[in-house]
Amino acid sequence: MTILSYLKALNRAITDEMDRDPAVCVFGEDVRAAVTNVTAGLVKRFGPERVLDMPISEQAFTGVATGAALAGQRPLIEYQIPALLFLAFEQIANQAHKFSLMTGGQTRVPVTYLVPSSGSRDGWAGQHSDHPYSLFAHVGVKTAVPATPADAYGLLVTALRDDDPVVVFAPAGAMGRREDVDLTALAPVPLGVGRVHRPGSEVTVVAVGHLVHDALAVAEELSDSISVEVFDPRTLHPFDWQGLSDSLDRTGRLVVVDDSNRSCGIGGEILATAAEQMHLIAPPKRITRPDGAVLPFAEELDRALQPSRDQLRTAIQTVAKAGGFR
Amino acid sequence: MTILSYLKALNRAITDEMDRDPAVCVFGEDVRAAVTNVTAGLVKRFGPERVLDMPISEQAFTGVATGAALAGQRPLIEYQIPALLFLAFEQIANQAHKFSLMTGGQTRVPVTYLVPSSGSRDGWAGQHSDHPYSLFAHVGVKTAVPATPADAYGLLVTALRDDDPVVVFAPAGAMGRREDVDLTALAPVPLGVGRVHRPGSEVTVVAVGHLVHDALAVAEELSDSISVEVFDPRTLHPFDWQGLSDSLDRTGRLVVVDDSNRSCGIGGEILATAAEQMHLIAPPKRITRPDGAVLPFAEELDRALQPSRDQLRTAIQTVAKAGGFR
Amino acid sequence: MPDSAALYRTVRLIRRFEERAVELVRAKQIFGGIHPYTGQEAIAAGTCAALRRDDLITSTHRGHGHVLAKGADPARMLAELAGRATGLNRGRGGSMHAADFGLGVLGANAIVGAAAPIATGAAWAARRAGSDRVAVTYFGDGAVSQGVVLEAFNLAALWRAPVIFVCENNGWATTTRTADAVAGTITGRAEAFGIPAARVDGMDPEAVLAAAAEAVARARAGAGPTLLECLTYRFDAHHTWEHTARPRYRTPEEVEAGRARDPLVIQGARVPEAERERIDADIEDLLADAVRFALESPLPDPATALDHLYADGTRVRAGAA
Amino acid sequence: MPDSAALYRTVRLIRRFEERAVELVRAKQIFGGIHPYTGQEAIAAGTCAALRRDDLITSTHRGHGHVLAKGADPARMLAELAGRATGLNRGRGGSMHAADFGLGVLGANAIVGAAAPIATGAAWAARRAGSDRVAVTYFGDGAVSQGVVLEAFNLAALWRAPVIFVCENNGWATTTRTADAVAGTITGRAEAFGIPAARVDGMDPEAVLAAAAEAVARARAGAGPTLLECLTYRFDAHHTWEHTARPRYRTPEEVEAGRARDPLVIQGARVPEAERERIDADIEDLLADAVRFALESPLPDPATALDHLYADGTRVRAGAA
Ligand SMILES: Cc1ncc(C[n+]2csc(CCOP(=O)(O)OP(=O)(O)O)c2C)c(N)n1
Ligand SMILES: Cc1ncc(C[n+]2csc(CCOP(=O)(O)OP(=O)(O)O)c2C)c(N)n1
Ligand SMILES: [Mg+2]
Ligand SMILES: [Mg+2]
Repeated sequence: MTILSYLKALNRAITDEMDRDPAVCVFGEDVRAAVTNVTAGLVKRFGPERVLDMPISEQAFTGVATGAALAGQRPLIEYQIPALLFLAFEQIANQAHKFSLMTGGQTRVPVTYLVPSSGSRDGWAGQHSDHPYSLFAHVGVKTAVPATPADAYGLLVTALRDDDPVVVFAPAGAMGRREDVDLTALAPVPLGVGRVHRPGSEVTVVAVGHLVHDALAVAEELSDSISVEVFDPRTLHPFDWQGLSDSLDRTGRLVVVDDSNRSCGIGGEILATAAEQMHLIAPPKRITRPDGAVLPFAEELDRALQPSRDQLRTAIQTVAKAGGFR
Repeated sequence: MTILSYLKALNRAITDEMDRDPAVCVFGEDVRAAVTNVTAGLVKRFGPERVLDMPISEQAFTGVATGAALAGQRPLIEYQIPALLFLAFEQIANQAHKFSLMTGGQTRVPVTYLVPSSGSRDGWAGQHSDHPYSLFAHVGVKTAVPATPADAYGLLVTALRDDDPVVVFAPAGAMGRREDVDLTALAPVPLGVGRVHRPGSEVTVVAVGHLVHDALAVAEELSDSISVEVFDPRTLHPFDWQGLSDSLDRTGRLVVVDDSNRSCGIGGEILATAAEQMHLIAPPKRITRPDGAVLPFAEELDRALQPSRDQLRTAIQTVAKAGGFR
Repeated sequence: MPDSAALYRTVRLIRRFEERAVELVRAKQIFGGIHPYTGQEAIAAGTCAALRRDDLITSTHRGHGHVLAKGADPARMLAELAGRATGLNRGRGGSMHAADFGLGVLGANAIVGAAAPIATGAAWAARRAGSDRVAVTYFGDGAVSQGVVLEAFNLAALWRAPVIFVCENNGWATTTRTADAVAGTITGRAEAFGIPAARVDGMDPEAVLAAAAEAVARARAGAGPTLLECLTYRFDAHHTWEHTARPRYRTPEEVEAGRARDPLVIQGARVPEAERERIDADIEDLLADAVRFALESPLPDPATALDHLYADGTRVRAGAA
Repeated sequence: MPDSAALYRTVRLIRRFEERAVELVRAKQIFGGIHPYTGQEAIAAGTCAALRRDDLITSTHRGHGHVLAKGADPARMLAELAGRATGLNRGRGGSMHAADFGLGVLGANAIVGAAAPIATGAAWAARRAGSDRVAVTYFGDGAVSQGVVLEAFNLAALWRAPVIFVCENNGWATTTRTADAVAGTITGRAEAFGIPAARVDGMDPEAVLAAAAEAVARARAGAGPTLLECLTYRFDAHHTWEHTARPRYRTPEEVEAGRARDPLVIQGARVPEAERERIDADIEDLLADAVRFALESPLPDPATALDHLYADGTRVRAGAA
């Protein structure tokens, strides 16, 4: 067994896929110097023709990746900041995502969009701290938010092999995770298949990305009083609705913890779908950022707007003892 | 009383506000020739310094509006196509929306973004047919989707007077509506206040934009068997949660019809919030576009992916007779 | 030596295709409407004549001419406009998204300027794959103010990508005059990035072909991108909605003057009359068949509306469940 | 006639402010880190010396110099960096969003290039309001490949907006060399839109002031925008994370050569020693007070985290309810 960090897992996934498939190439700002460390060693190993530093032109280089994909390449784009996806939003949501259907299935756009350190990072403030994964689930771009090093490896490999555009968010809050793994056993993780990190019988907590670890900690804390199942969807679109439904069949109670803005976030989607179609014996709850949140700079303000363990604990306790629907 | 069309209501709102407030100005493509008709007559009346034809540079002219607003103007931008918002997404979601908080309240950004004929229009196909209002509710930009001529007038006036950025979607499916109104009684409609178009006691149907009219038609059809209340939130952010809660206190049953993509759409948000906090005696349902929908060109395919009256009727009937939560 | 008759044939095909398509719009056989290419045919004909079958193009909202000139079957193209299951895109794309990947047509695009980086990326990838294929990306005068196009100029220039930027300057972007939207010149915008640029008579198919052939040769030789600004005029409406809405922005005099030089006439004069008549007759037959094929083709089945949403077949939740 | 001592004072203030700020980053008194402006002070000092108090500026991620040069209180600025309730932005903005609307500082901006159209719009609006105020928008060499900046050039040129585009070319965008990212020249990009552009010695505050004064006069007179490419060098890290991460992209020799011409030395040589010493001492006092003020100021109350989300006070739902 080897200690694998989340960051190294991302790096390893890209390295392995570039080794395996010469069509995989990397685009991004400062990817040769590897300022995020995700692309460390790649230019040395694979050369500058496969690892391209991009001018600050997110819209165009996202479109370039689409064009390269249409012509047989499998580009991975690294974005240094979540908000850079906003600049490229038309090229992702309205171009790359739509080619397959609009052409009647004539083509495919295998591009992976990777955002290392998504969400809030210390001191980056309002314009760099969004966690916009729910936007991609809404427009229908395949969206993965791995929580652990092994899942980061497995989901990124899958994204690179997938024939459609896939966005992978690697939350800042997860980038420092380390895990003891058997490197030879690292394997692709399919999209649309969640993971029960911890079985339980009374409340299902669905946690997204780095919040899986908070959910596990709170579940552990509460283990004397409440049996909490922690479900990590791993991908937000496609979503493992069957896995969630199975979990709720066991517990009938639901809490979601999600680092995106409240209205129209994946947290709401999970509550809605559960309320519509699944076994729920009490009103569900979600912990999210506030509606339309803009993260203020100061540490205490920034923290105040992100889901906390305290909030999660209270929600679990409330849901565990709630009566049926009114 | 006078017959007022939805289109004319938008035009009148802008004209009235430009008359009233010299800071209101209009930016957009082909707004002088008024190809959408929304800006008809404005350049003649107010001159080219207040009605500016823009080069095809959505990102920059959206930023220009922000800058103009910071310096005291109150620009309205017309976008010819919903997807143009994707091009300007960074400038709206990450710039205009964030100035107030990031500067600690030093400034305000009174800009109105108007999308006439949002959603599907005959023959415009995949890249022109999105209805992305839920994205704006998610990021927290104030979002209005008027259903009727009087509300179109009232909400657009309010948007123009509001000190924050506001997006107004005027659905293609509502643009042809006409209404008999007393022109002197036209008035601003506040954001965050919904409207009960039709009282009922058994099922609350929340309908967004043009779908309000479908909901009213279906409610009427079903009136012999089910008493349906039709609730139009009018603005998606802020949302009239109190109004919805009041309606559910009466009915306890909820159906939402929403022309946006399913996952993380406003339809899901409404179900989630109701399930979390409101009086529900049976599982709610929503009618939406499919997950990640791309509207195909052919008429029958395009229609197949939008909410239909048949779907709504079935949903109301199912919810009306559904038992409690499982 | 250009094959004058072949160029004439392409111009004639596009012209008559557009005229038939406009009729079908009027007859409500084409859902919505189209952006007619009439008047600009020399550009598509001339540039595509400089390309090989395996070269790539991206097109625009006003894209029929490009797709036809690259060799697409007019019958399947018309079936696409008519929203039929037999269309190029199986009825999923329509006028603004017609594509034929077998012929290197990477699709028309409904967002002004959006295809410029896509073509640049395809060109870059073609070279990476070791081929000497080139890509042509078409756009209008309106697109040169779109940031992504200028960004693409920079990337193409830096990488010496084998891409040819073909700007069809027809004097107008919808109702906005080029001069009111474009500070400086169009060629100057490319030159600022070190991209050689030329103004070309976009009404003369042979002039366009000559300029395109040079640009293509440069690109194939690894010498990088070129911009061609083709001066032209749109003979018809921006979009067929104008036929009923009739916005006023061009005077009748202007339109008349703009139509004075007609690529069909210019190229027609270079072809012996007998041959021209044969071509014309041939095209009438071809289009009659195309219209028949399109209108007799089946409509797509609504149950298949979500087909191809994902290339790998991923199925999603419906809108009602 | 430039006031050499005043320019020196500004350069010195920025230099020492940045050095103190870097110390506070190391001491973890500044959350996260900063993008030090060290080495580029002549540009902020020279351009702002050409402006009136009521003129407008937009700044960048590397923005401390601009905000200080425009007249912001160093104490409130430092309090902002330290995330205090007394900061310019009440601790909501931090290093990358420092703003002072009372002084026409429309904010630093964390998105490369995003402020160019904002400044253009503000300039347009100022003229619409009948004033002769001008706007200066700063950006780096990396930003000239950002489409929105080029789009803004076009709008500013078309409207003859009173805006001055100040490009600080420090040779690098993070780890990417200007030459590897910019095809053609930076001045050529502006000139392509008909915008007069000049290369300026960005290490010499008086050279910058002279060029800026001319551009400002043009703008005030209604003659439109100008671009100034100021050649400079970043003495310190792209961002303070480099102090620990130490990515290798500039050789020590390059850095040494880049630091050889120092605006502080250049401008210092123009000021009599006694006066310089007085200024230096003055600034030390000022900054000592500023640091004290910042560190003694209260932290913002977490209960106010959503304050100012909407200018009109709209309250939203919390994240847990
Ligand atoms: C980015 C974008 N903005 C606006 C539109 C709406 N629109 C469609 S065509 C057009 C004018 C395009 O002008 P030009 O590029 O000159 O091409 P032409 O129509 O003259 O062929 C506009 C504004 C669009 N489709 N995409
Ligand atoms: C649009 C955008 N892309 C990428 C980044 C990340 N980033 C921050 S600064 C920077 C380099 C900027 O270079 P330059 O414009 O030359 O300014 P400098 O840092 O040299 O002052 C990058 C890539 C960003 N903030 N915004
Ligand atoms: Mg044109
Ligand atoms: Mg730089």
